[in-house]
Parts: sequence; C-alpha cells; structure tokens
Amino acid sequence: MGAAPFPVPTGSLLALGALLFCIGLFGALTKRNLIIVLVSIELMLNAANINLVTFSRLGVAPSLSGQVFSLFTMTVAAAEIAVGLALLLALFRLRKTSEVKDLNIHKW
Amino acid sequence: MVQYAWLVPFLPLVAYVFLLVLGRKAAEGLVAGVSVILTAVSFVLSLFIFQAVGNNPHGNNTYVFHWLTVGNRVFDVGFQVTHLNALMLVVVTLVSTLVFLFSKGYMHKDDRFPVFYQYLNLFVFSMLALVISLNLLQLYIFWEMVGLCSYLLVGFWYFKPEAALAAKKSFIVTRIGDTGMFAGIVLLFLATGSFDYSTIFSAVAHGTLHIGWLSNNGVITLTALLIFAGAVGKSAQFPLHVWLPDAMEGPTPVSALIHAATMVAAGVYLVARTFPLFQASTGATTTVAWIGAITALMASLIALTQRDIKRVIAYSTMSQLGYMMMALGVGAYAYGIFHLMTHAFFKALLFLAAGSVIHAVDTQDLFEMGGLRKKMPVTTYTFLAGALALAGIVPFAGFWSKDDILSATLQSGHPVLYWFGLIAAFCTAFYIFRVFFLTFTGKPRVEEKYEHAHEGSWVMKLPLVVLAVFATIAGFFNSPVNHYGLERYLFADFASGTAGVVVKENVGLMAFSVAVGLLGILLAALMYWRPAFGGEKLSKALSIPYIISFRKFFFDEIYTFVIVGGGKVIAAIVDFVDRYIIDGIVSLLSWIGSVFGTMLKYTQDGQVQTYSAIAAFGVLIFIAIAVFTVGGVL
Amino acid sequence: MSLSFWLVAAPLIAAVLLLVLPKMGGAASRGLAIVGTLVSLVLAIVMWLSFPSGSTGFEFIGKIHWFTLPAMWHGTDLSVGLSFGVDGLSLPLAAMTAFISVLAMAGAKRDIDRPRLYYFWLSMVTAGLLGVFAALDLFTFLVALEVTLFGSFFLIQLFGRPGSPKAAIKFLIYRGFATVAMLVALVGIAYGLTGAYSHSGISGNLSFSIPTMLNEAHHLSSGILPAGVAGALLLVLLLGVFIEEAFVPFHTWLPTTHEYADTPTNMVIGGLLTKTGAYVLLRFGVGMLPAQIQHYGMLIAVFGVINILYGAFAAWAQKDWRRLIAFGGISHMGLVLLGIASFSAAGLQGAMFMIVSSGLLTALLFFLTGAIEDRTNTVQLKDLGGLSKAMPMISGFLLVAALGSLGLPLTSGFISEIQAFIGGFTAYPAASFVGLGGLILSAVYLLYAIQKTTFGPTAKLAEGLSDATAREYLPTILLTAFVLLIGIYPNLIGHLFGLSVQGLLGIGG
Amino acid sequence: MNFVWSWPVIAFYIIALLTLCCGVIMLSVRKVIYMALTIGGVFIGASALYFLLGADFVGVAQILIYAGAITILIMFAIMLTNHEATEPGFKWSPKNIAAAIGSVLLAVVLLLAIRSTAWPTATTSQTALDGGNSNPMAIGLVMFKGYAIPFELVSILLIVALVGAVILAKERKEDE
Repeated sequence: MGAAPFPVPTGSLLALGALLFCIGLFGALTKRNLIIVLVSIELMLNAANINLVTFSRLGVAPSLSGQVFSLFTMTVAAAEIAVGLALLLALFRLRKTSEVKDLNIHKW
Repeated sequence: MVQYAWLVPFLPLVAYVFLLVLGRKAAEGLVAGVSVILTAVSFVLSLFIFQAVGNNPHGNNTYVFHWLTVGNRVFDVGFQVTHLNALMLVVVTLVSTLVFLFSKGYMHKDDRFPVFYQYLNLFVFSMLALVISLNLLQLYIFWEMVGLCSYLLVGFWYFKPEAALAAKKSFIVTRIGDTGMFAGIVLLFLATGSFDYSTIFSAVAHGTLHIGWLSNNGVITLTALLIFAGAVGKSAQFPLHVWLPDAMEGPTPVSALIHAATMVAAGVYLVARTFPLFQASTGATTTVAWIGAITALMASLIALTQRDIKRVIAYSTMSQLGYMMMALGVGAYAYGIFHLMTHAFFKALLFLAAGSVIHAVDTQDLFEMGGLRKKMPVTTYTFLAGALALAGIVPFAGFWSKDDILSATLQSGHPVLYWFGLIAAFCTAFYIFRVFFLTFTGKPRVEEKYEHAHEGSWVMKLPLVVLAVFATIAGFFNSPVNHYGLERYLFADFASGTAGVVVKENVGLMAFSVAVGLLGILLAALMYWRPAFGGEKLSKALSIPYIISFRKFFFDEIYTFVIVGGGKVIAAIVDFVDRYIIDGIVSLLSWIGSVFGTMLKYTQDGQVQTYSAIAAFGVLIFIAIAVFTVGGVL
Repeated sequence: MSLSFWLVAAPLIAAVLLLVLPKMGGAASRGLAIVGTLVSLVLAIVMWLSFPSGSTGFEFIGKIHWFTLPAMWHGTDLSVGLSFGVDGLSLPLAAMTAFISVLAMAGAKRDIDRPRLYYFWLSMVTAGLLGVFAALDLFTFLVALEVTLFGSFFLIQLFGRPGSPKAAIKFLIYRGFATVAMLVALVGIAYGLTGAYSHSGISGNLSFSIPTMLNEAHHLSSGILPAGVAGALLLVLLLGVFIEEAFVPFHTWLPTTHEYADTPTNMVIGGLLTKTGAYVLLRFGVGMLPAQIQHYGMLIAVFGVINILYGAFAAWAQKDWRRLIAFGGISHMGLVLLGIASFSAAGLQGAMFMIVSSGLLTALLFFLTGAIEDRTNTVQLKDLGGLSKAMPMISGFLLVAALGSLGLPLTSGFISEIQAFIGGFTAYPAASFVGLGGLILSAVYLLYAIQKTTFGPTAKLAEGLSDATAREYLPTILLTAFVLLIGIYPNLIGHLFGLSVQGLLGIGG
Repeated sequence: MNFVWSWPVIAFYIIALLTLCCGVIMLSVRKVIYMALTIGGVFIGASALYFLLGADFVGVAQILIYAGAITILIMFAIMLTNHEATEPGFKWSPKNIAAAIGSVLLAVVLLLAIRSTAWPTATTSQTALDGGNSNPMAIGLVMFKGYAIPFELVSILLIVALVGAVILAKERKEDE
C-alpha cells in the first residue's frame, strides 16, 4: 500500500510486554495475598495480549488473527478471575484468611 | 547258587521292614528272634555261596539291572560275587548273627529295643549289599548307607550329649574321606565311561584311562588316592581316625559289629576290591602302606594309656586296620584280607566280652574293675582267647595273619615298615593284657560294682564262646595245615592266579614276633598283675610320653582348634559379610534412596508459590536454552 | 483346548471362584484351592504318562491369540498370545509345582486369618508358576512371572510373621529387578533370534513364540548373531537369573523372606519360586544362547562354586532353622550352575535333577520345621533339643530330609550331585574339586542343626509335646516318598529330562 | 536502528512509562486496595497501546473487560474478604530472592532475545489489515468465518465459569 512503516520499533513493544510479564511473575511468586496473586496473573496475561496485538500488526505475516486471539484471552481471563475470586470467597468463608501461605494442606 | 546271592542282603532287609511294620512296641523276643533267624539263614546261604564260588571260580558271577541313563551312558545296578566278596559275606553274616544274639541280652529292657534291631538290620543289609556291589557307584551308595547306620547307632542314646556329638563327628569325619572317594569314582567314570570294576581294571591294564585334562598315570594315581581317602575315613586311618574312639558312645554290640568287625573293615575291603588300580600306581601303594603303618603304630601307642576299656579296644581296632592297610600297601593282598577276617572274629569277641563286663559292672573305667575272673569265668576265658589272638601268640588266629603281614612287609623290601609293625605288635600285646589284668585279675577296686557283677544269660555267653572258638582256630584257614587254602581261594579272583606278594615261610621271623608279643604280655603282667615294680612309678618316669599318649597325640585338640575352629571362623566371617557387607550395601542403597526421597519431600511444602517458582525456573531454563542455542543472541 | 492350557487354568479358575463366591469358610476355601491345584496335578500326571516317547520338543500345545502389535519389526506384525505346552524339562517341574502346592495347601494350619484371601493368593501363585513352566510365548511367560511375584509378595506381606512387610518389600524390589533384567534379555533374544538375525534373513518375522525362538537358535549358524550382542544378552540374562535364583551376591532377599514368611508360603517360595531362575537359565540361556553359555562357562562355574561354599558356610553360622534352610538352598543351586556351566549331558541333567530335588527337600524341610515351630513356638537352634523324645516321627523325617539334603545316596540329592559333578569334572576340574567342599560342609551344617534339634537332653519347651498329626503326615510322607523314589529309581524323571537334554545339546553340537 | 521522533513514538513512550510505573507501584504498595487500583492503571495503559497500534476493538474490549469488569470484581472481592489487609514489606527471604532472580533473569533473557532479533519493518497499515472495513467489522468477519467453533466453545466456557462461580461463592447452609 506504500504506507509509511509504523514508527514505534517492534522491539520496544515486545520489551514492554516482557517487562510487564516479569513484573507480574514476580508479583505472583512473592505476594502473600491471594487476590494480589490473581491480579499478578492477570498482569501476565495482559503482557501476553500486548505481544499478540503487536504481532498482529507488526509480525512477519500481519493478520487480524492476533487480535482475535487477544479477545479470546480476555474471555478466558475473565472466566478465570471470576472462578478464582469465587474460590477465594468460599475459602475465606471457610478459613477466614486470604493469604497464600495458609493454603498448605498438601504440605508433606 | 551264586544267582541267589541277592538273598543274603535281602533277608536282613526283610527283617528290617518287618520290624518297621511291627513298630516300637514289639516284644523283645520276637524282634530279636526274627533278626537272629533271618541273619542265620543268610549266614548259611553265604557258606553255600562261598563254597559254590570256590568250586566254580570262573563261572558267571555278575547280575545286572538297568538303573539310570545319563546322555548315552547307562548306570547299572546288580551284584557280583567274587571270592573276596564271598568271604566277606561269610564273615559279616557270622558276626552279625552272633551280635544279634548278644544284643538280646545286652539291650534288654531298653526303651527302643525294636528300633535298635531295626537299625542293626538295616546296617547288615547295607553292609552285605556293599560287599556284593556290582560297581563303584553301587558300592558308594551302600558305603554311605552303612555310614548312616553307624551315625544312627552311635547316636542311639540320643539323649546323651556325648553320643549326639560322637554321632555327628563320626558322620562328618568319614564324610570328608567319602567326598574324596566320590570324586575318585566320578573321575574313574569319566576316564572309562563306566563304574564297573571289570571295565576299570581292564582300562588300567591297558593304560587307556584318560580325561581331557589328565593323563593315564595321573588318573590312576589321583583316583587311587581319592578312593583311598574314602577308605581312610571309613577305616579310621590317620589322619581321619579321630571319630572311631568317640563312636564308642554307641551301645557295645554296635561297637563290636560296626566299629570292629565289619564297617570299619570296609575301607580295607575297598582297597582290596580296587587292588589292580592301586597296584598300577607306586605312589598310591606307598601312601597306603605308610598311612597304614603310621596308624598301626600311633593307635597302639595311644591304646597303652587309655582308661576306658572300650576306647582301648577301639584304638586297637584302628591299629589292626592299619596293619591291614599296610599289608595291602606293600602288596600283601591275601594277608590283608586274611587279617581282616581273623580280626573280625577276635575283635568282635573282645568287644562283646567287654560289653559283657560293662553290662555286669556298669562302668567302662578300667580302674573301677578288677578281679572279675571269679564272677565271670566265661567272659574271662573268652576274652583271654581274644587277647592272645590279638597279641599274636601262636596258635591263635591273630598270630597267623599278623605274622604273614609282617613277613610280607619285610619280604617286599620295606624294613622300616616292618619295624613299625613290630613295635606296634609289642604295644598291642602290652595294652590288651593291661586290660585283661586290670579287669579280670587282682582285687576288685570298687566293691559295690564288683558285688552285683554277674555273668549274662546264655544269649550273651553263646556268642562269646563261638567267637572264642573262631579266634582260636581261624588262623588255620591260611596255614600249612590246609596248604594256605584261603590264599589260593582269594587269588582265584585274579586272572594270573596270584596277586602281589606271596609269603615264604620263615620260622625265625615267626618266632621273633611271637617273642615280641610275649615280651609285651610279660611287661603288662609285671606292671598290672604281679606288680614287681609299680606301674605308677614307671608312669611318672615317663610322664611326658604318658601324657602325649593319654591325650591321643592331641589330635582332637588340634583338629578342634584348626579345622573346626577355622571352619567356624570362616562361617562367622561369611555370616558377617552376608549380614553387614552384602546386605549392608543393599541397605545402603535403600538408605540412599530414602534420603533422596526425604530431600525431595521437603520441596513439597504445600505452597503454590514455591511450586510455581520452581516451574518458572524450569521454563526460564528452557527459554534460555532455546534462545541461546538459536544463536546470534550474544 | 489342550491339556497344558487347563493345567495352568485350573488353579486360576479356583482363584477366581474364591474371589467371587460368597460366604466361603476356611475349610471350603482350602477345599476349593486344593481341588483346583489337584486338577493340575492330575493333568500333569496324565501328560506324563502319555508323553510321546522320544519327543524332544513341546507337546500338548494350546494357543489362544490375544492381540497383535502392528509393525513391530520391518513392517511385520507381532502376534501375542496365551500359549502353553510342555517338554521334558517343563513337565516334571510343572508336576512338582502342582504337587508341592497341593501339599502346602493341605498341610496349612487350619486357623489362618482371612482364609479366602490366603488361598486365593496361593492359587494365584500356583497358577503363575505353572504358567512360567508351561508358557510357550514370551509374553505369557513374563505375565506369569509377574503373577508369581505379586502373589508371593502378598502372601509374605499379609500372612507372614510380625515384621514381614519389610521382608515382603525387599522380596518385591529384588525380584522386580530380576524380572526387569530378564525382560530386557528375553525381548533382546527374541529380537536377535527371530528378528534381526534370523536364518531367513534380516527381515525375519519377529516372534515371541518360544518354540520358534528355539528353532531359530537351532538353525542359526553361529556367526550370524554377533558374539558381542549375544554375550551382552547372556550377561543381562544371568543378572536376572542370579537375582531370581538368589545367587550370591544377590541373595539376601531369600533368607529374610524365609525368616518372615509362614510355612506354606515358605514351601512354595523355597521349593518352587526359587527354581524359576534355574529354569530360565536352562530354557533361554542353554536353549537359545548355547555358544555364549560355553564361552562364559568358566564364569558360571566359578559363581557356582562360590555359591556352593558361601551358602554352606553361611548356613553353618545360622542360628535359625529357616535361614539355615535358605542358605542350604543357595548352596544347592550353586551346583545347578556348575552343572549348566559344564554344558554336558550329565551336567545339564544333574542340574535338572537338582532343581527337583532341592525343591522337594526344601519344601519338606520347611514343612517339618514349621511343624516344630507350631509346637515349640521357635525355630532357634539354641532353644531346641531332644525333640526325638516327644516327637520321634517328626524328628525322624527331619533327619531323612537333612540326609537327602546333604546328598546321601538313595535320595534325590545324591542323584543330582553325582550327575552335576560328572559334568563339572569334565569341563572345570579345579572348580569342581573346590566345589566338593560343599558336600562336606552340607553334612556339617545339617547334622549340627539336627544334633541341636532332635538329639541331646530334652529341652524344657519340648516336654509333653505331641507328635505329628494326620494333617502333617500327608505332606511329610508324600514328599519323603518322592525324595526316596527319585533316589532309588531316578529314571522316573530321568527319561523326561534326558529328552530335554538331547534337545538342548542338539543345538550346541 | 533509525529512530524517528514522531507523535506516535512519543505517545508510546509516555504510555509505556506510565504502564510500567503502575506495575511497579502495584508491587510496592502495601494496602491491598491500592494494588487493585494501580492494576487498573496498567489495564488502561495497555488499552491505550492497542489504540495506538490501531486495534480499536481490542482496545475498547480491554477497557470494558479488564479496566471495567475485572478491576471492579477484584474490588468487590477485597471488600467481601479482609479489606483491611495489608501486604507486609518485602522481605529478603530465600524464596523471594529466588523469585526476584528468576524474574530478572527471565527479563534479561527475553530482552536479549528481542534485541538480537532483526524484526521486520511493518509496512501494512491497519486499514489494509481491516480490508477496507471498520476494525470491529473486520474482526467480526474473521471471528465468525475462521473461528466460529472456538468462539462457541469460549461462550460455553463463560457460562460454565459463571455458573461455577455462583455455586462456589454461594453460602451453603452447612458452612454456618
């Protein structure tokens, strides 16, 4: 089409995604509150979404599929957070806690 | 007649089965009666066979049955009656019959009287079957069977710890020799493809024995020595002699039958039976002669000082068996067998007489007896006959056979062995008359034992008398009187009509050995009958030799320490290795496994974040590998 | 359906019925199990009597196709089936299995907990053992082997003495390893003989059929299967056999197992289960890799002698009858190795006799010591003594068993020993001479134990005890009878073994 | 890399900076409720990025689902549970150190990989991708033509999640 190339370098977009993913990972591994752990996981999913959308526009073979996939991801994320939070509520009701370290019934 | 030879061992077997069926509660009279009668029938049969074989020396004497196939080889069983075998049949059945009769009195009121007769019948069957075995395999089978019977009978009074130990010892010590014999038989089979005597002898004659890894001469010497090992064990020759004295823990009739007249002579019989094999190897015959001579001398030296009447006679047996071995070793085939026969009579007699004494005074210690001549005249005079025979005093049986052996030794060019034999003969005369004087003459040493001493019933006296007769006259079976009939009878087994040395009469030598015997008796009389000088004093003067003799050259102690102790140490080491090293390694492996498991267990802390951290690391590693191996990253 | 199929199936059906039928009491359970095994015994006898004379191959073959593994080797399918049949080697062993199992069941104590479960596992093990001996398909064989493994494991674990679970685990792990090693070796041999290097070319039809494998080994000229491959296969097989058979130094599971298992289990394990390894060595080692057996003969012979002496010395040091019998068995089986190593008719036949002889005698010894333990509550030598007084019959039979075990002539032990040594002296004289020590030592340890047990003053705990009961006479007398029968008339089983030996040596020659 | 200063570039860096800041703040604040708020910022930043890339529909969906629904849901969850909860300060426990090292290493590896790859320069405009239609319409076409079955499956998933969440969260009598 002769249009000018997208001015933001692909690498920068991917780097943002990678950094967000690592932040989310760190949070998921270290935070003690179960809600925050779930939130961190959402953050990781989001980072993946950024990559999907980036590649849909800037990849080797640009296509709308990337965007469609990101939509699916969001749906799954929504389902996940809904079930996750429901579990959390049930757990809180049972154990009066929402801390990850208390969920250790499988300890050796 | 010869084809019925199987009946001879079969009748005692019938008696055995019959007694087995009768059980443990059978009446003594019935048990003993059946045994005596059947054995007596066997004896009569044996006499007929003896005569038949003599009349028709080259007739068919072999009967074969098929037993087992190994590859393309066939093991046969059957029986064969050579002149040697026929003689053995007669001797064994005669002594057995008399011992059966004697036991009726001796074992009277024993709890297990029928069992005793069961065992004895089984023994007689095995012994007779051994004697007429067709081949070495069959001989080995019955060889072990008589060993088993010996074990059972030595341990007959199982509740006595000494009897239990003695039974075990007798079996194991003979087993050592038997194992060698087993190997010898196997090697002969490999070399000739047969266990049959005839095949083996013809192979020896043709020098065609051959095993892949051993030459003809090697096979002959090796197998002869291995078979001799069996004979050494069974005949209680040095160095496997230690079991025989202990075996005296068994009832005295057992000692008379098994440990004097028959089973222990089986070793001599074995060497005689395989005589051509031994003759083919100088090394083997020399070994046999020396072992025999050493045993004869050593045993007679030990017998000088023993206090137990049965042990003295046991050592005497050992010594006499040594003579027989020496005879076979120097090639005096006929005289070894001749002595075997005479010895069977006079030694059975001595044992039974000793049994009669023990039965009367209820002790075996010579120094608790004395003066029994007045109370037990029959026993005294029969014992005297046996003692004179043993001492080799003319004209008693032992004189003829022993003197033949000594002459043959000298004649075959073994002066050293001759002197061994002569010294042993002196000792023999001394110790047996030491026993005689201590037991039957002088004053009673323990009054109460003397008080209730009495002669046994006729069942005990009759065998003594019969045996005394034989001990007196048996020597004439091979004497100028019948032109050395036995010698000629035995030589008929050999195609050449003769075997080994044939003794030429030498009156000087005869007189000399009789003089030696008389000297021994004189010394014994001086010390124990009419104490001219105190035996005590002499004992003190010779205290060190006395102790060596009294403690039997310390063989028991040495064996106990070196062999039994060594074996136990090895066993303990093996057990230790097994429990702590081999099983220890196994336990170590399982411990390592469990340590790893425990370590891994602690990673399961139940924290989701720990698990996901580990998973993240895993992913990181995979990403890193993927990224860096693609290249161009760094 | 062939006889050999029902031979294996009968105890299996009994086991299934035991599981399915409701409300089975102790007597009914035992009865059902005995009937199942008795059928096998009768079938074995029928086959024995009607075994074609002169046949060196398998008879009474029965096959069921099970499933097909597609394209296993160069596009050919591998057919896997349940296939059974017997030859001169396996028929006596199968008969012995049924015989000893029936006697173990019949002689079992009446007051067992959970009798249904007990007889179920006993029947399973019997079926497994019969399957091992009668299998004509590698797959069938391995499945049967696993059945014996797990069956015995549960017998030890659930019905043993206190502390038995640990012994059971040891048993399971050891024999599990053995099974793995044998599986690797046997599948390797199958690939080698029928697949990669068959005489019909490199793309031969891969087959798990044992007769086919034997046939290939028979036709294979020695050069085709590379010696290195075949040697490696044999060494792996030997490893498996050594563990399976409890050969030094892989034996420590056996004494432990015997120490903790109960009497019928000990009879089955000591008398039968420890004979499968020797059977494997004869069937697969000698039958399929004869050249390698000869090549490694010295190794096998040396191991045999080590076993003979080690087992004997270790037995001497034992203070517990059961461990003593276990080590005695190890010593016996060393002679099997010596016989096999010699690779001669006499040696192989001696090894086969020894398997049967050791099986019968071990079972008998375990049964009798079990009977003693039922009365005195101990089998420690130091606590026993003078049992002849209270129980002359048990003591007498114990003596007979010991004498058979030490190889007294006219017992089966002697027949085995003499043949094995005839073989051994042909090929490995030095090793055989050393091995003779075992003959002496066996007398030492057995008579020592006998002296401590039945001779001597009557021990306090032995006073007033009763002699054998009818339940105990049956197995004792029958086992003793067969020990003596084989000793007196060895051709009874010798003619079958002889056929098998001819078949085996036909390959090597 | 020839770096051209243009408005989209400037906008990208501002958006990226804000997003990362929100992320880092989320990690560092201690009150749970603030964390939930900052994550909203991250979600909005991402949607801005989508708009910048021309993915209008995805951007809108991001605001609706993430910034709207999910953030609110999280708020509710916090309120329903221990809403006073505070996260304790970061401790250099071995586990945390391991997590930090892992995260940093992952970032390093990824950034290295990104840096060393020669990314193609995109010449396709969003319009061309949309094939002349509006972006939502183009996505709709792709979704219902190419991804009909996944779409339906996702809808089933949502229903299952919905019902499941209701059942899980419902107070049961035996709990009381």
